[in-house]
Amino acid sequence: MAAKKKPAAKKSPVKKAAAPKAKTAVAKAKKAPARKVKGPSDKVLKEMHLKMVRIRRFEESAGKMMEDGKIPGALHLYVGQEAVAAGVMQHLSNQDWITSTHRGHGHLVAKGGEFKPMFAELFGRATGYCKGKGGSMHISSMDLGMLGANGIVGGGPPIAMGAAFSNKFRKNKNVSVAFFGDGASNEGSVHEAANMAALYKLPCIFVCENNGYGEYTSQARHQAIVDVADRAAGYGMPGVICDGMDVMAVYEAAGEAIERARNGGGPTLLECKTYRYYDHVGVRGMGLNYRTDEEIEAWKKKDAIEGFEKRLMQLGVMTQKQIEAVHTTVAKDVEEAIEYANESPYPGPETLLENVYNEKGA
Amino acid sequence: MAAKKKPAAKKSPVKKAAAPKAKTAVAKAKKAPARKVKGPSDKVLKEMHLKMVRIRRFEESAGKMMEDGKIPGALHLYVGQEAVAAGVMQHLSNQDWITSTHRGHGHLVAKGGEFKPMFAELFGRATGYCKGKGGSMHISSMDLGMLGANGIVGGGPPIAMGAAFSNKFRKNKNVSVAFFGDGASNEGSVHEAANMAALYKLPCIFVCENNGYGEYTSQARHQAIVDVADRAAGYGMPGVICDGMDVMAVYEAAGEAIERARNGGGPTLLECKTYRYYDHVGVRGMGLNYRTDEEIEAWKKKDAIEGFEKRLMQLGVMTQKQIEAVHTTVAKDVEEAIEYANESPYPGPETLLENVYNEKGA
Amino acid sequence: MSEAAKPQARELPYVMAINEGIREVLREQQDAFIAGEDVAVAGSVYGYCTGLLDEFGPDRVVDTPISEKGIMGLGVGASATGCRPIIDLMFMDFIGECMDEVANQMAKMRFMFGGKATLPVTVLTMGGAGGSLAAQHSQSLEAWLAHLPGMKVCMPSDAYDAKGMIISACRDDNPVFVVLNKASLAMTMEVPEGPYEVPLGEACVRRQGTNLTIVAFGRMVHEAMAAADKLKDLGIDAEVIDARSVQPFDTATVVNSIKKTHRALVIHEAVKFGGIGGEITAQIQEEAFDYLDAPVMRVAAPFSPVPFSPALEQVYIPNAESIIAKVKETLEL
Amino acid sequence: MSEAAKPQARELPYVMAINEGIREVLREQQDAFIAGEDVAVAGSVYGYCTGLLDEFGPDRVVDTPISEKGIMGLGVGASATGCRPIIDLMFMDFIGECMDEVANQMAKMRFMFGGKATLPVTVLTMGGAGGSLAAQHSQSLEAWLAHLPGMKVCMPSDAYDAKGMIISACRDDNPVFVVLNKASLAMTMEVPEGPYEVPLGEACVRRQGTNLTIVAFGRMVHEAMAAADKLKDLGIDAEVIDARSVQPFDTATVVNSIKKTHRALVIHEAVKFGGIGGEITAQIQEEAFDYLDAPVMRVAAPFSPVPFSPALEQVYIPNAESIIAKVKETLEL
Ligand SMILES: Cc1ncc(C[n+]2csc(CCOP(=O)(O)OP(=O)(O)O)c2C)c(N)n1
Ligand SMILES: Cc1ncc(C[n+]2csc(CCOP(=O)(O)OP(=O)(O)O)c2C)c(N)n1
Ligand SMILES: [Mg+2]
Ligand SMILES: [Mg+2]
Repeated sequence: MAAKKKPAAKKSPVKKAAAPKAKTAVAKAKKAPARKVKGPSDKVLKEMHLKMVRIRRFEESAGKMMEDGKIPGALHLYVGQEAVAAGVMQHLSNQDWITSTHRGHGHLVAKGGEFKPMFAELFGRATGYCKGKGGSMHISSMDLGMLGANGIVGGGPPIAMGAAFSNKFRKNKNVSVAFFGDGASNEGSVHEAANMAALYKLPCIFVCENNGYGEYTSQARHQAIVDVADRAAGYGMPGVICDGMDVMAVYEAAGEAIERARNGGGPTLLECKTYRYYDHVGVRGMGLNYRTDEEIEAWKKKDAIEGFEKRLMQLGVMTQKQIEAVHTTVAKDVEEAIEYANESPYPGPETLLENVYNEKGA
Repeated sequence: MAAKKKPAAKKSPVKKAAAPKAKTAVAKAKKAPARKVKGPSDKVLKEMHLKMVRIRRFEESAGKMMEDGKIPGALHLYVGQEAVAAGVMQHLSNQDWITSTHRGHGHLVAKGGEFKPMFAELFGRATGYCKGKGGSMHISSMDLGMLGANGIVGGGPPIAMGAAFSNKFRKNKNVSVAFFGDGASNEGSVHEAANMAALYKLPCIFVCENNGYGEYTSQARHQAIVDVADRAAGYGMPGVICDGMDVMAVYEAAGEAIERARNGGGPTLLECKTYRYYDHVGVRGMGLNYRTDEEIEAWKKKDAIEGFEKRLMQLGVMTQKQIEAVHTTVAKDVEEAIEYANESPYPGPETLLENVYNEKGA
Repeated sequence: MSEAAKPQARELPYVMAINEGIREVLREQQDAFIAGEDVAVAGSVYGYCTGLLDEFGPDRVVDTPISEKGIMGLGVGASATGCRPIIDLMFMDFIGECMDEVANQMAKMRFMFGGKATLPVTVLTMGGAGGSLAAQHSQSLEAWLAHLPGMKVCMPSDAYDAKGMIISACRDDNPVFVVLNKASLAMTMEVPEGPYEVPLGEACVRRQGTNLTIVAFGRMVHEAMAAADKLKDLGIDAEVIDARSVQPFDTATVVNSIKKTHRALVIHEAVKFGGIGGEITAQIQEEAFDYLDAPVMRVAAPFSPVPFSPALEQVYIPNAESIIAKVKETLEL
Repeated sequence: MSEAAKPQARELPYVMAINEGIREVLREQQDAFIAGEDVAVAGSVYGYCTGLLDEFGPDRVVDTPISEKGIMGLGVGASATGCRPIIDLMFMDFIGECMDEVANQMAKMRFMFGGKATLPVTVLTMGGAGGSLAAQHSQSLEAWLAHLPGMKVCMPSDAYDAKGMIISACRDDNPVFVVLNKASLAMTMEVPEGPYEVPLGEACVRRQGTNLTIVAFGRMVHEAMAAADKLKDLGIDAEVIDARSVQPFDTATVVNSIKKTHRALVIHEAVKFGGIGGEITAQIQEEAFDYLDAPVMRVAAPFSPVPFSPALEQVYIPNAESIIAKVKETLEL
C-alpha cells in the first residue's frame, strides 16, 4: 500500500496515509493487499529488498559481535526501521548527500556501504571507513555521499541543509536528506535547519524516523503532538506522513519529495512511523520498563522485511527460493566481512595525530 | 476592535484577527470603529493608556539622551510597539514573571518600572536597576517580576519556560510571559522552550512581537511563513494572532491566553503584528535602504497611542484635557528622572568584582 | 555537617554515591527537583537516578525532551524564581547545545542584574574518555566552564567526594557544575550515610610527599596515585593533590605543597593545549617561582579529538605510565 | 603572494581591510560565498560587507535568519561538500548558540571520518569590549576555540593583518576562526591593494627590545605598544610580540625572544583565569625555564562578566597603564 501524501501548499494541513500510530499499532495493523499500480519496477523492488536484508543481517551480526566483546563503545541498532532507509535511499545516487544519526549503520548500508570497511570500523580497525577513528557513531563515507552518523542528536539536519545549499549553489540536481528521530525533532538545530531550508527552497528532505521513543522516553512524554509532520506548516514546507514499516510507502512518499526537491520545489518534512526492535542501545529488547513486550510484538507483526517478501512473492517478483538465496548471499557477505574485520590491524599510535588538520600530507 | 482568537485544540488551524500584515499594512489599515462590549473597565483603559504614554515618552527621551552622548552602548527603542507591552502587562502582577528582549525598556515600563532607576541604568550609574552593570540590554527588576532584557536573541523564552515551571512546581497561579521577535522565532531556543512548555502544560505565554523585521532583514527574507503563530500547532498549543497596534485587541487576546494559563490550560503562542518606528538600533528611522519611508508612514497612521486616545474620547473615558494632563505628568516624570540619573554617581571600581557570585555579603 | 563528623560508612560505587547525593538534596530541599533526559523512568542512562522517581514522584524527578537549550533554560528560569533545580546534562560533550544558556544566562545573570538575582542551580554532567565512545561522547571540557565568571566547577574524583560535592553544590547559592567521570562509575569506596559536604574550592592532599607535587583532578587523581605508588619504588616520593574544584581553584594548597617539593606536575584528561593545566601552571610559577627547581610540566591528552578505536584511545588518555615518564623528565632522571 | 612583495598600499581602516579581504576571496574563489545575519542588504552591522552584495549577488552574499546553529551547520555542510563558505558570526558572544556545530561537527568531522572530509570554512567573528555593550556583546572567548583540536584561530591586530589573515584563512583547507576586534574597526594604516597572505600560526615581532618580552594579540597589541613607548621613557626596553594566531600558537618566536630578554608578560582581553595566557605562560616556562629571571606575569581582565557602565568597563579592560604597572612588578621596580 502506497502512502498518501501531499506536496502541500503552505499551511495546508498535513495529510496522512493510513499509517499505524505507535500507540495504536495493533488496531490499525490490518492493511489492504499490495497492488502494483504504476509502481516501482521489479528491479527497484529487488534492490530495496536486498537493501533491507543487508541492513537486518548486518545489524543482527553487529549485535552479536558486540555481545562477544568485538565491538567496543555504544551500538545503536537499526533493526525494525529498514524500510525507511531502503525506501529513501533507493532514489539517491552517490552524488546525493545524506546525514545520519547515532543509529546510522542502516543508512550507510542502504547508501551502498560495504560490509568489510563497516565492520572494520565498528571493530576499531585501520581498515574501517574512518580508519578506526570514528566508530559506530561517526561511520561515514564521503565517496558514497554519506556525511556521517552523528553522536549528537540533531547534529545532522543543519549539515544536510548546508549540503543542500551547496547543491543549489553549484546548480546541480543533487539533493540531501537529513534523517533524524522523533526525539531529535525537539532539538533547536532541527528547527533552524528546517526554517532555512524552506526559506532558501533548498533541495533538502527532512526524514523523521518516528519510532515512538527518544531513548527511554515515549513520544507522548517528549512532545505534545502526535505527528512530527505537523511542524512542517510552521516552516512553510509540505509535511507528509507515511508507514515506515512499508518500504513501498516510503519509496513513493520519498520519491515524490525528492523529485520535488530536485526540481527546485524546496524541502519536505517526511515522517515515517516506524519502530526499533532492540533496546535504544545494545541488543536487549524485551523485558524493559519503558515499553511493553506486547507493543514490540505488535510492531513485529508488521515487520518490513517479512511483509515485503510476502508481497514480492504475491506479485511474482521473487520466488521463495530467490529470496532465500538473497539471505544466504548476504549472510555469507557478513561472515566474510567479520572475518576481514577481525583480521584487520588496529591503527598504529602514530596515526593518532593524523587527520586532525588537513595539511600537506596530513 | 478586539482580536479574534481561538483557544485552539491541537492542530486546529490558527485563527487570525483582521490584523494588518507587515507588507499590506496600508491596504488593511481600515478598521471598524471601537466598540465597548463587556470590555475592560475605564480604570483598565486609563492604565493602559498611561503605560503606553510612559513607554513612548521614556523611549523618545532615551533616544535623545543617546544622541546627546548620555547613554553609551546600544539602544533599541520600543516606539511603535507600545500596545503590546501595555495590553499584555495589564493582566500581570509583580508575582508574574516576564522575560524580555534587547528591546526591553517598554516591557519594564509596562511592568511597573520606575523612570529614575531606568534612566540611571541606561546612563551607567550606581543608582540604576542593575547598579550600572547591565545597561539597556540587561535592564531588569526581580521585584517587579521582570527577568531582564536580554542581549541574546531567543535568550528569554527558555528562561520564561523555566519560570513557568517554577510556578507550576510551587502550585501557585502565577504565569510567565516570554516576549520575542519575529526574528527570534527562528532561534532553536524558542523551539525548545515552546515544545517543553506545551509538553508540561506550563503557565507560559509566548508573545511574538512581529514587527516585520529582524534587524535589517524583513520577515519574508528570514522565514517562508507569514504568521509565526502557524508554529503553535507544531507544539500542540493554541496559536493566536492579534493586531499589535491595538491595545484593546492585545488586551483581549492576552487576557484569554493568560487566563487559560493560570487555570492549568497550558501555553499559548500569541502573535502581535506590530511595527517599530525607529531604526533597529538608535533613533534614525527614515531614509534607510531596508524598508521604505512609505511603509513607516503607513504604520504610523495606525499609531497605537493616537488611535487609542481618539477611542478613549469617543467612549467618553477620558477628555482631551485629561489626556493632555497625562502627557504633561509623564513628561515631567521623565525630566525628573533624567536629572536624577544625570546627578547619580557612577559605580566605583571596587564594585566591579561584586555580584559575580552570591557569597556571604557579596 | 562537617567533613570530620562522618556518619556510618559503607562501600559504595561512585554511581550510587551520586545517587545518594541527589537523594539527600531532594530530601532536605523541598524546592529542589532534578530534570534531564531520561532521569526519571530510566533512572538516568548511567543509573544514578535509580529509585528517585519512586521516592520523589514525577514533579520532582522530571524527564525532559532532548532539548539541551530548553533544559538549561529551565534551570536558569526556575532557579532565578525560587526553585533549586538540579539539571542533568547527560554527556558533557552536549554542552555545545546549550552553551549560551550556561555562559550568557546562567553564569552572568546575577552580575548583569546588579546582584539582584540568585541562581542556586546545580548541573550534573559526565565527562571523560575510556569507553570507546569516540569524539562526541568523551570530552573533558572543564576549561570552558572554569573560564566563566559566575560559574563554579568541581570535579569529584571518588565516590565520597561525588556525594559530598553534589550536596555542597546544591546547597550553594550559585550555579555549580559538578563534572562527573564515566570511567569512575564502578569505583567503590567507603561512603557515609546521610548528608555531608565536601567544600567547593578546596583541594585535598591525597598523598604526602617530598620530591614533587602532582596536581590532578577527576579520574586522573587515581592515575596520579598509581604513578606515585610506582615512583616510590624508584625512590621518588610524590605528593598528590586532588584539586577537586577547578573554579574556584585552591591555589594556596598547591603552592604550599610546591614550596616544600620544589617541583610540580599537572595532570588532566582534557587536551593539553588550552586545558586548565595551563592556568594552574601559570599560577604556580606566578606564586612560587623562586621555589621551583624545574619547570612545571603537564601531562594531558594530545591535540586530537578523542579517537574511537581502543588501540588509539589507550594511548590518548593520560595514565600512570605517561605520568611516570614525565616525572622522570621533570626530575631529569 | 609572499608578505614581502607588497603591492600598492593606501591608508585603510580595519573595517575596510576586512571588506577587501572578503572581496579578494570572493573574487578568486568561485566556490566561496559569505553567509550570516545582515551581511547582504545591510552590508553587516559593522559595515565590512558593504558593496559585496552588489558585486557578487545574492547567491554569494547571503543574509540568513537569526539561527546561529543553522548558519554554522550551513558552513559545515557546504564546506564538506565542495564549497568554501565564509560564515559571519556577528558577535563572538553568540558562539554559545552554535558551539555544538563549531566544536563537535566543524572541528572534528575530518578526524572522525579518518581524514576523508575536508572543511575549508572560515568563520569571521567580532570580539572584544570597549563600547559599553555589556556582558553578552563584549567577550573574548578565543580560549574556548583554541582548546579545540581541528580548529585554527587567528586574531589580527591591525588592518594589514586582518585583510591578509582573512585571505590566508579562506585559502586554508581547515576550519579557521578569524576573531576580529570591534574597538579596532576605525583604526587606519597602510594596506596593500590586491590579495596577499599573512600566514596563520606565525607570530610577528612588532618592536625589538632587550629588557622583557610582551606577548599580546588582537587589540591588546596596541596597548602593549603604547606601554612599550612609555616604558622607554622609564629606561625599559620592551620587545613586543604580536602572536597573531592562538591556534596554532607560534611558541618558537616567543621563546626565542625570551631567551634574549629573560622576562615575559602575556596580555589578553579575556578574563585571566582560564584565558589563553595560561597556556602561553605554561609553554614559556616549559621551554625557557632556565632563561627566566622572573615569573611570567599576565595582564588580563579581572574575573567578572564585562560590565556595562563606562566607569567600570574602563577599569575592566587591560590597557597601557595596567601593563606598565605589571611590568614594574615583573622587573621589581
Ligand atoms: C545533543 C544530544 N543529546 C542527547 C543525546 C543522548 N541520546 C542519544 S540517542 C538519544 C535518543 C534519540 O532519540 P530519537 O531522535 O528519537 O532517535 P532514536 O534513538 O529513536 O533512533 C539521546 C537522547 C545525544 N547523543 N546528543
Ligand atoms: C543570538 C543572537 N544573534 C544575533 C543577535 C543580533 N541581533 C540583535 S537584535 C537582532 C534582531 C532581532 O529581531 P527580532 O527578534 O525580530 O526583534 P526586533 O529587533 O525586531 O524587536 C539581532 C539579529 C543577537 N543579539 N543575539
Ligand atoms: Mg526515536
Ligand atoms: Mg522583529
